[in-house]
Parts: sequence; C-alpha cells; structure tokens
Amino acid sequence: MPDQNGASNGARELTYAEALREGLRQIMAQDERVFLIGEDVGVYGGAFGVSAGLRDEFGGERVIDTPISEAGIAGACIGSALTGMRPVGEIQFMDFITISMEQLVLQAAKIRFMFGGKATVPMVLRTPAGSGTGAAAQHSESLENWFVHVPGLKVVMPSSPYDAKGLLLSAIQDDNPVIFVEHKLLYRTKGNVPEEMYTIPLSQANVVRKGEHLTVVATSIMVRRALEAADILAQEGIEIEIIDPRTLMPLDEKPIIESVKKTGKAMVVHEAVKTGGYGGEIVSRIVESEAFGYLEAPVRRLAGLDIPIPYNRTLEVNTVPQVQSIVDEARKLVNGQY
Amino acid sequence: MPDQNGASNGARELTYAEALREGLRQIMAQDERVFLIGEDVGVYGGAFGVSAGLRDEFGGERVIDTPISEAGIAGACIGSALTGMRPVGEIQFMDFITISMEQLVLQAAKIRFMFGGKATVPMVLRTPAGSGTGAAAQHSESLENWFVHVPGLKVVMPSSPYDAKGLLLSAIQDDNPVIFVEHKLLYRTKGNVPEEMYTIPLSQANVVRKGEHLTVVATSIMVRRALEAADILAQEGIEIEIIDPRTLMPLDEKPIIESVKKTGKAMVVHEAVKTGGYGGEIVSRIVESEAFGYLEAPVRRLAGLDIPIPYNRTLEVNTVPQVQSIVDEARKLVNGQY
Amino acid sequence: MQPVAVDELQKRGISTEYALELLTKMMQIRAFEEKAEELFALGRVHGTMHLSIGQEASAVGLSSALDSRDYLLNTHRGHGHCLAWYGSSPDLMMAEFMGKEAGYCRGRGGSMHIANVDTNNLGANGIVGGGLPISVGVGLTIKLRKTDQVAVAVFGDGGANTGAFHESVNMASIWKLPVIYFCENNQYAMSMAFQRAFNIEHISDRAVGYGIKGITVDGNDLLQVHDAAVEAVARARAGEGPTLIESVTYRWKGHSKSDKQAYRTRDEVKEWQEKDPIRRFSAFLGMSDAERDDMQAKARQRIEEAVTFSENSPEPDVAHIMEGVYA
Amino acid sequence: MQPVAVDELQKRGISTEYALELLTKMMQIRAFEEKAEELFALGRVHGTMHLSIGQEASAVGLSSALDSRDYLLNTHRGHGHCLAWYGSSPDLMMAEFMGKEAGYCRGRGGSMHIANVDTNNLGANGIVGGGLPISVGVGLTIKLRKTDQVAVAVFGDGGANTGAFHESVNMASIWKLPVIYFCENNQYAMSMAFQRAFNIEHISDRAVGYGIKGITVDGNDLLQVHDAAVEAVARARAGEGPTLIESVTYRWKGHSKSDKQAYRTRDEVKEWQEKDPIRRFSAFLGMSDAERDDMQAKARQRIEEAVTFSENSPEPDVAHIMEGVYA
Ligand SMILES: Cc1ncc(C[n+]2csc(CCOP(=O)(O)OP(=O)(O)O)c2C)c(N)n1
Ligand SMILES: Cc1ncc(C[n+]2csc(CCOP(=O)(O)OP(=O)(O)O)c2C)c(N)n1
Ligand SMILES: [Mg+2]
Ligand SMILES: [Mg+2]
Repeated sequence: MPDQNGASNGARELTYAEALREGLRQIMAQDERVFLIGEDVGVYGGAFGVSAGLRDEFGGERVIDTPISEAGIAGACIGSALTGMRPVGEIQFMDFITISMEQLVLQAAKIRFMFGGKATVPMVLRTPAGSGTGAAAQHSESLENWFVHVPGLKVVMPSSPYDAKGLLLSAIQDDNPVIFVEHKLLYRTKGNVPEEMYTIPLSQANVVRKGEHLTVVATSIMVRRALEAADILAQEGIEIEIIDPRTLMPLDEKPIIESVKKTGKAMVVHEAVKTGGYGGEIVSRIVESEAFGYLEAPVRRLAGLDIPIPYNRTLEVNTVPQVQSIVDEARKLVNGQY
Repeated sequence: MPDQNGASNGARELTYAEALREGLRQIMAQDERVFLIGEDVGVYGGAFGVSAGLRDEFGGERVIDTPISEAGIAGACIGSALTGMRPVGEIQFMDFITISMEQLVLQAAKIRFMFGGKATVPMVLRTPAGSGTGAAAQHSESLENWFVHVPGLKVVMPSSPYDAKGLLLSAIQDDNPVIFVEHKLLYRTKGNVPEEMYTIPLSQANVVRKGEHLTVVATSIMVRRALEAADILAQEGIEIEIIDPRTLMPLDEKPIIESVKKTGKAMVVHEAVKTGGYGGEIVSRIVESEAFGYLEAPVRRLAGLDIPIPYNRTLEVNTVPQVQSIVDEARKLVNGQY
Repeated sequence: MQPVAVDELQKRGISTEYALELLTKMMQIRAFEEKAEELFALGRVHGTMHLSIGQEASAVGLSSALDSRDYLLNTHRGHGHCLAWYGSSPDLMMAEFMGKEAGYCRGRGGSMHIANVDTNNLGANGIVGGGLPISVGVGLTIKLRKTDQVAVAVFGDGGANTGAFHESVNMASIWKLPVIYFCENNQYAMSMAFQRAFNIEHISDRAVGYGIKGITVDGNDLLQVHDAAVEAVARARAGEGPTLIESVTYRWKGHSKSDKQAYRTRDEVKEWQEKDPIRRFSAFLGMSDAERDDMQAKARQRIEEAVTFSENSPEPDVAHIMEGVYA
Repeated sequence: MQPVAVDELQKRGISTEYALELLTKMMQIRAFEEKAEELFALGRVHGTMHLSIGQEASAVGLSSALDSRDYLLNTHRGHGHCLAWYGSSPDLMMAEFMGKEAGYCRGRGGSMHIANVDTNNLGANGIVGGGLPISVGVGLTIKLRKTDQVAVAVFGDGGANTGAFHESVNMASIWKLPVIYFCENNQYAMSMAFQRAFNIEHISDRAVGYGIKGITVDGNDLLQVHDAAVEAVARARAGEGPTLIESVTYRWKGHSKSDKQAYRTRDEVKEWQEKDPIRRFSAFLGMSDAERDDMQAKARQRIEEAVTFSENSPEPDVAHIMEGVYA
C-alpha cells in the first residue's frame, strides 16, 4: 500500500473531492460492473462536484441522473448489486437518506442474512454529511450512528483525501452494502494522494498522531480539527494521540484500547449530536475492555449540541466542536479537571 | 398520582394493551383534538388490538384507517398537530417507521427549532417494537436509539401496563412530538392499572427494584426480564437495583447516577442491537458523571446480537437477552469476573 | 378436452401437458397453503403467514409467461409465486417455512423471506412495496448488460399506495426498464378495502401518470393473466419499458393468522369462492370433478412429502447464529 | 387600462387597486430576490438560496385566490410564495434571510425555512416533497374542525416524483381533503430536465391516478393561475377534495447559488425571459414602460428598507442557542 506521504509513490496533492473522483474514474475504467447513480451526478457533476466529468467519460448509461427519489436510488443500488453489478449511489445530502431508510435498513442490510447467507449486496452509498455551510437544519445532518446500529451495513467515514480514495476503492470492492459518509467541509481540503489504485482495508483504524497524555478518538472532519488542536496543545506540553476509526462499523477497536491503556485517558470527538451518538459506542468499547483498569479519568464525549443545526452562522459554528473546544476539553481532561 | 399497587385507588388488573386503550378512550372522550390514525386502527382494532372498539365509540372521523403510506401517516400527524390537533398515529410495526423517517426527523423534530420556537407539534406516534413473535428480520426491529439521537423528539418506552397508560396520557398532553415505543410481547402482560386518568411525567426514571450490589438499567421488556432475574439472583444473595428510564430522551439520569454511586457497578440491558445502541448512551452518562469515581467494575452492556432477527424460533430467542443471560451477566459483574 | 379449450391453448402455443402442469402448480400452491394453515393451527410453525388461497391463477398465469432467465421480486403473500417459479422446490420451501436448516434461507427467513437467488427468485418481502425500488435496480442490471431478461415485481393493492410504488414505476418508465409491475388487487390491504384506499376504479389507471401501458385483468382466469403477462414480457424484451398489470382477485383466508375479518362479510367471501381459479381452469380444460379431485389429491401428496422432508431436516445450530450477516 | 383588461378583471371581481397590488407583489418578489442575489455576491449572507425570478405570476396568482384563513405549505424556492402570502412582512423575511434575531424564525431557519405560523404560513421546506405529507394533516384538521379553510401545498416538478407526493395526494383524495396541490413545473429539478424525469406531457395527468381534477396552466400568466386556483379553492371549500394544478413556468436563475447551468442553453433562458410574467401583466394592464419601471423602483425601495431594518436587527445571542428545541 503506498504511503500517504510518499511523493515517491507518485503522490500529488489532490482535494478530497478530486481523490474521490479519481478513485471512481479508475475503478469504472477497470470494472464495468461499477456505475454511478444519483441526483445530478451527471452533467451537473454532483452537488459537490465529486463526479464532475465522469458522465462525459463514461456516458449517461453508467453515470445516471435520477429523479428526486431517494428510496428509488437506494433500491436501484440494491437490485443491481443483488444481480451482479457494483453500483455507487449518491444521496445528495445525508439528510435525504432519511427517505432511503427502509431500503437500506430493511433490505440492503438484511437480504444476505434473511436469505441464509446466499446473496450478496455489494453496493456503496456515498453521501455528504455535516454542518458549516449555512444550509440549516435539513441539510446538515450527521446520521452515521443510525447505520452503525444496523448489522449488515458497513459505515465508512474518511477524514483525508488519501483515505477518501483508498477507502472508497475498498468499499466498492467489498461484497457488503457500505454507507460512505463524506463531509462537505472536507471536499476542498488537500492532501497527498497516490495516483495508483491503492486500497485502504475497511475496519482498520488509523493512529493519526502519536501522544502520551490522552487518547482522542475522532471521526471525519473532527480528525482535522483534532490535529490542529494537537499542535496547540503540544505547545503546552500536552501530547494527544489521535485515532481515526475510519470504518465505524465493523470497528477496529484494538488500537483504541491499546492507546487508552497507554494514556489512561480518553475522549471521543464527533460532529453528530451527542445524545445517542457514536461517542457512546466508543466510550462503551473502552469501558468494557481491559482498558477500564487503566483509566485515570472519566471518558468524555465532545460532540454536537442536542439541537438541530441553526442557520445563523455564529450559532452554527457554536453547535459543533471546533479546534478550540477540543483544545479546552483535552486540557481539562489531561489536567485532571474532570 | 395514584399508585401502581393501590387497588384502593380503583386499580384493577389490565393488560398493557388494555391499559393503552383505556388511556386513549379517556382522553378522546375528554379532548376532541385527539384522534387516531394508522393502518387498520379502525374496524380491525390495530394489528395488536390496541384500538379495538374505539372506532365504534368515536367514529371513523376520529379513528382513521389509512392506506399503506407510512410517510403519509407521519405527515398527517405533523400537519394536524401544527394546526392545533393532538394526533396519535400508529406505525403498525416499528420496522415500517423507516418509511416515516424524513417526516419525523427532518420535519416533526425540527419544525419548532427551525421556526424560531414559534410552532408546536404535539403528536404521538405509537409503534410496537421487538422480537419474539417469529416474524423475522423485517418485523422485529428495536430502533429507539435512532430517535434518541434526534433533538426535538421525545422517546418513551413503557415496560408495564401502569406505565403504559400513564405515560401515554402524558405523551398526548405533551407539546412535543413523542415516539412511543411499545413491545409486542408486553401487550398481553398484566398489571394493576387505576381507572382514573392519571399521568406519569415524562423524563422521570423509575427505580423498579432496590438493591445494593449492582445497578441494572433496563428498558421495555427487559425491565420484566430483569425483575425475574432479580428474584433468581436474590436467592444467591445478590440484590440488583433495577432502573427503568421510561423516557429515553430527554433522560432523567440522576437516579441512575445516584444508584451507581451506591452500588459501584452497573450494566445496561436492552433488546436492540448492541452496537450503536442506547446502551452506549447510558454507559457514557455514567462514565462522564461523578459516578465514575465510584465504579468498581467495568460498565457492561447486555443487548441484542449484532444480527438481524432470525426466523427460526431457537435462533430468535438466542438473539436477544433473556432472563438467564441477565442472571449470568449480573452474577459475573457482581463477582468481579470482568 | 373441450374444443374451445384446445383452440384457446393452441392459439397461445400452450400444449396440453403444459396446461396440466400449470393446473398442477395451482393445486400444489393450494395444497401448500392449506398445509401451512394446518401446521400453524397445530402450533408446529411460529411467526405469521399470508395465504394466497384463491389467488393461484394470478401467480401461475404470471410465471407462465416468464422463463428461467427472468427475475422475480415477490411479496409477503408470496408462497404462490415462489412455488410457481421455475426450478422451485416445495421441499426447500416447506423446510424454510418450518424454520429448518435445509430451507431455502437456512431457516433464517421464514415465510415472508423465501428466496432462491440461484433461480433468480430474489425473494419474498415483508415490507409492502419493499421490492419495488429493488426492481429498478434489477431492471438497470438487465439494461446495462443488454440481455433480454425481464424482471417482475409483484405487489398488492396496498402496495400501490406506497411512495415506493411511485418512485419505482416512474424510474422504470423514464429509463424504459424491462420490469413488469404486477399488482394483485385482492380487494383488501389487511382490513382496508380497495374502495376506501383508492378513489379510482382500476389501479391500472395509474399507468397514465407514468406514460406506460396499464391493463386490468381477471386474476382468477389463468389465461387472461397469461395473456397480459405475455404482452408485457414482449414489450419489456423489446426495450419498450414497463407495464402495469392489475390482476383482480381475492384472498379467501384472513390477512394473516390472526384476523377476525370484521371488515368483510361471509357472503362476499362465498361469492368469490365461487370464482375458484382452480375449478375454473380445470373445468375449462374439460375435466370431471373426479379427475380434478384426483389431481388435487396428488398435489396434496407432494406437499406431504415436503413436510416429511422438512421434518427430517435439522434445526439451525445456535453455534452458527452470527453467520451470514456479512459476506 | 385597456378595455380588455378592464373586462377580464371585472369578470373575476378584481378591482384595479387589487390588480395593482398583485403587480406590486410580483415586483417586490423580483426585487427581494435580486437583492438576495446581491447580498450573496457580496458575502453578506451565507448558506444557499433558491431564486424564483421568472416565476412570480405563479406565486401571486395562487395567493390571489386564497385568503387569511387559508394555510400555506411552501418549498425551498419559496421567497415568492412567502412574500405573496397575506400579512407577510418583507422586513421580517429579509431579517430571517440575513440570519437576524428579528427574522421570522429568529435567524434559526434562514431562506429555506421561513415560516409564520401566526398567519398560517406553515413554512418553506428544505426537503423536496417535505411539505406534502404535512398537507394531509392540515387538511385533516380542517375537515375535523369543519371549517371552510383550504390548504395549499406548493412543490416543484421534482417534488412530483417523490414518494411523498403519491402517498399524500392519494390520502387527500380518498378523504376529500381541502388541499390544493400546486406544482410549479419550472422545467428542471436542479439539473434534471422535466423531459428526462417524466415520461408524460403534463404533470397534471397524474391526477387521473388519484381520481381528482388536474389542470395545467401557463404559470407566467397571473390570471390563468388565478383562475385555476379559484376553481380549486371552490372545489375544496365545497368539500369536493383536492385539485392538482400544474403551473408551467421557468426559473431564470441557477438552481441555487452555485450552479454552472451546464444542463441548459442560454437561448432557452432567453426565450423564457421574453415571457416575463411581470412585463406581461403590466402590459396587460396597459402600463407604459416608464410607469412599470417606476413601480419596480418603488418595489426595490421597499426591499432596501427591509435590508436596512435587518441590518439594524441584532444577531442571535449564542447564550440562547439551546432554545426552541422543545416546547
Ligand atoms: C410498509 C409496510 N406497511 C405495513 C405493513 C403491514 N402489512 C403487511 S401486509 C399488509 C397489507 C398489504 O396489502 P396488499 O399490498 O394489498 O397485499 P395483500 O396482503 O392483500 O396481498 C400490511 C398493512 C408492511 N408489511 N409493510
Ligand atoms: C428529498 C430531497 N432530495 C433532494 C434535494 C436537493 N434538492 C433541492 S431542490 C432540488 C430540485 C428540486 O426540483 P423541483 O422540485 O422541480 O423544484 P425547483 O427547485 O425546480 O423549484 C433538489 C434535488 C432535497 N432538498 N430534498
Ligand atoms: Mg391486497
Ligand atoms: Mg423544478
């Protein structure tokens, strides 16, 4: 597997959106079972431009614009996957996945099990989550934990361009339905991305930064914010270890538990609403594990407020964790203030 | 508020289904804004008989049978609630609520906030959850944690006939959208229910049984199973304290935290799939609180396996916690085996 | 056989043997479901079931127009379509119904989820309308692969009121997918009468809204169903897109095991029982009552064998409970 | 005024003053949206917006048939309907658009969620089709209370392909709810052309599938929209149930702030700009260009005042961020 930092491996700077697009283009060129389907994924290139140009390249038969029919999009993926294709669907905003729930949860996730393990549903449903664009409550949802709670689905959330491409290619080649959650504010962020068709295995967590004082489990854009926070904290002598699960379900919990055994302290950071969220899963995995005996402080969740995302820019920013709130929370935890 | 055990207050034995029906009948007689809407709630009396006879009593205008349109049912509740009614919708099986998600999550939950606090959506959506009837993967879901994760919604899960009636009446009188999760296997269970129109406040946890050795937070049918387990454990000298949150969101966490401070040990029991479930929320609330310092053992979750509900009876029973598994897990926790 | 029958069958290229095979299918379906009901009554099966007794011509008429390359998306009331499907085994179906390891789904699915992907039977569905969006995907596979397969999505009158119906039929129409939308209007969605749930006379009228062909047929007349299906199949294979077929029929039994049927009268049920599709087709073929009863007895015998097979099959092993969630 | 206009207005009981008021509304909508675009370009507003420039006759024609007792369920492209609604204030709308505390939603909702429940404006909606199921409930309230109110649910051509549309219109039809389904077919759902998303000529053809009246009107002709709405309102108030109105129009601007419009030609846009509903109605009223421009300038002035009002309104206070989630 090429390295994220290895320019020698032909890595160049790409944005997260470009990395995704490159992955899509490469696999479509290689595997004719792969096709794209979703609202405005064609000429428009997708609401966030991820599939820009792909319709020109692969034609309207393989880059399919749909009517506004999110249940239909999910079903189109399920039915084609069940009969041998490898569809990549797009739900324009994660909020609208609420309309696909029956298909995803009662069909895609369960078909294999209900059919006695005799069918496969190799589909990927890409969707952008998160706030920060001023699009308010119905265009800013972070619903990943719903899918984590559905056996049969895999849930992937890349936090960097490198991960985005490698995980997307793995997801498409995986034989299970994968909910692939992107983040709107990450699309334009840049990073090194090898040109070749590399994959990053699903269910493999990534220790993004090493540290001794506190384990920070962060997902999606919170990984970036945690990295920024780490720099600030380092100036105060606080070294946080940042772990990005990348695949939320099935979770690779071992690096997290090992880390907590080392640091004795842990916090989870995610954008989604705190109550009922993924943080609870991580906290529980830590507390239920052998790491429990090593804990020197409560495990804390830093997450979105329990409110819908407000429109007003200041309110919006204050609804979800920012670099400064990570710094503050980490400092408190490390300094024994909880 | 009349007492659950006070036959002096006119309590008699009713089933959970009868208790719900009595509550519905009483409030419909008193408040003409209340009406019922759902599939087969009329002449059929609802798939589990909860509304049996109510159409005869209140007429087809107030006990409304719908086409198979779960998004429509949710919308019918939202729109009527927004304009002054107090609808009680029924989703025939909780699984089908997957089709109502957009309306519940993006509309019902958010309307008040998005409108600057200037609107109310006083609706109740009743729905039966859970396995145990042999109806397999698409008729056995326990999805409560999805709704716990949605600010603006309240989530109520009664575990006894007494709670069922009192909580339902509170939910109907509450000015917020309430997801009211019943359990199929509880419908025929019996308990004392006062005849009068009492209410049990939402967001008030119930200490169902006192004990010194272990705090068991259980929901819905797991409260009954935990009570049975408690009797068995008591014979071994293990006294568990059982707490039923009753309202999962917003949660009354205080009694839980107080209990853990006393017992030093805690476990959560729910039927829903463990990963991404409500157990994580309870574990986190405990670990984040002052109870953390009192913990003498890891906090454990005992929950449904991470699989869809299988059809075969033996597999089905083995998928979710039963009395014996609660006994086993509690014993291990108390005996320091974790 | 009566001359008119000979004529009618010949016109359609249906041999006498094939006609008898179709009748046998209908009878096996009837026998399977009668047996299912009995097993329930005896407490030997758990869960629930949805019997299609009275609707047999609809299932068999439809499958008679399809062949082994085609795909089926079935409903909760799907025993009939499943048995009528090419290559289906009453043994493996009954074993599934009885929750056994030898069943089509290793006892994990049960009555509402019987599938056999090997024969393109993509499964019954516990969700009303649940197979409809999936049909769009199956249609896309066919279109992308440029084969001449057809997918058929079966659903009830109730299913025609789901949002899934609307999105799916529209998508199939605009992309001219080779999908047949086969609506069994058996007059009720559970307790909801067709007349109360629709403000139209024929569900097939909805085809107008999607710019596709819609047709209503007598679902108790095997040949009428066959004809409509043949036409729809031809249209689909020719790349002319989907068809909406409304097959008007009636379920004799309650919606599921626990149905007091307060929403309909006994007279109404009786009236429809007189339109028994099996008697109708056997009479059409010129069979005597005795011949028919004899054939039905054989069909029952076949189902008894399936029960015996199932009884001899082991229960799923709890040790393997976690299997089959992920590939 | 030209005699034909006098005649036409009189026939409908529309006074000259009222006609001018309607024209003013259209102009204010145009001005509001031009201003919105400008504020965006200047970076003074964040988020996104959906402009209805070119569709003004549709909004004003519809509201002209309703009155203060009636209910509105609006869409993401809803500035026009909101401004056209009885009792609406450009000041409070603009304040909301600018995210200010004085806005209709205290700055919590923004462009896509402007609502004013006090005047029965039940809100714009960020979800395509999101208001349609809600309209069923509003219709039920009216029916249960036995008032003579009407609810109107506005949606786009895209919205007509959502499952929500199907379930909702069917429910409204079977229960004869007083709801008007008002579909603004502006030729595109984002980049998806009407012709690609539908296999029918008129969205109103879908009415057949629900047994209700469907009608297609020129949505750039205020009086045509008015007439269709008046008829639908009469039907609804008389207890005769819903109507599906398709108002054929066009959006001049991109779908939202970031739309390169690669899916359509400039010529097409120009062609439709020649059908400007404002010029059309002002010409119909016999106005000179100068008179019209003068009136438009006044409308712009009114919107400038709204901007000033909004600028003087405070930002929401972060201390109150948790407010308004629960009642
Ligand atoms: C989405 C959904 N809603 C409700 C149900 C419960 N249910 C199962 S079958 C049925 C009636 C279905 O009626 P119809 O589609 O006409 O099929 P039929 O049973 O008459 O064959 C209902 C309400 C379900 N399974 N799925
Ligand atoms: C359910 C849903 N899917 C997708 C979107 C994204 N989106 C917003 S508006 C729009 C196009 C809507 O088209 P139409 O209904 O014709 O209304 P118009 O924008 O043309 O006024 C899309 C795809 C959404 N808001 N909601
Ligand atoms: Mg039916
Ligand atoms: Mg449009």
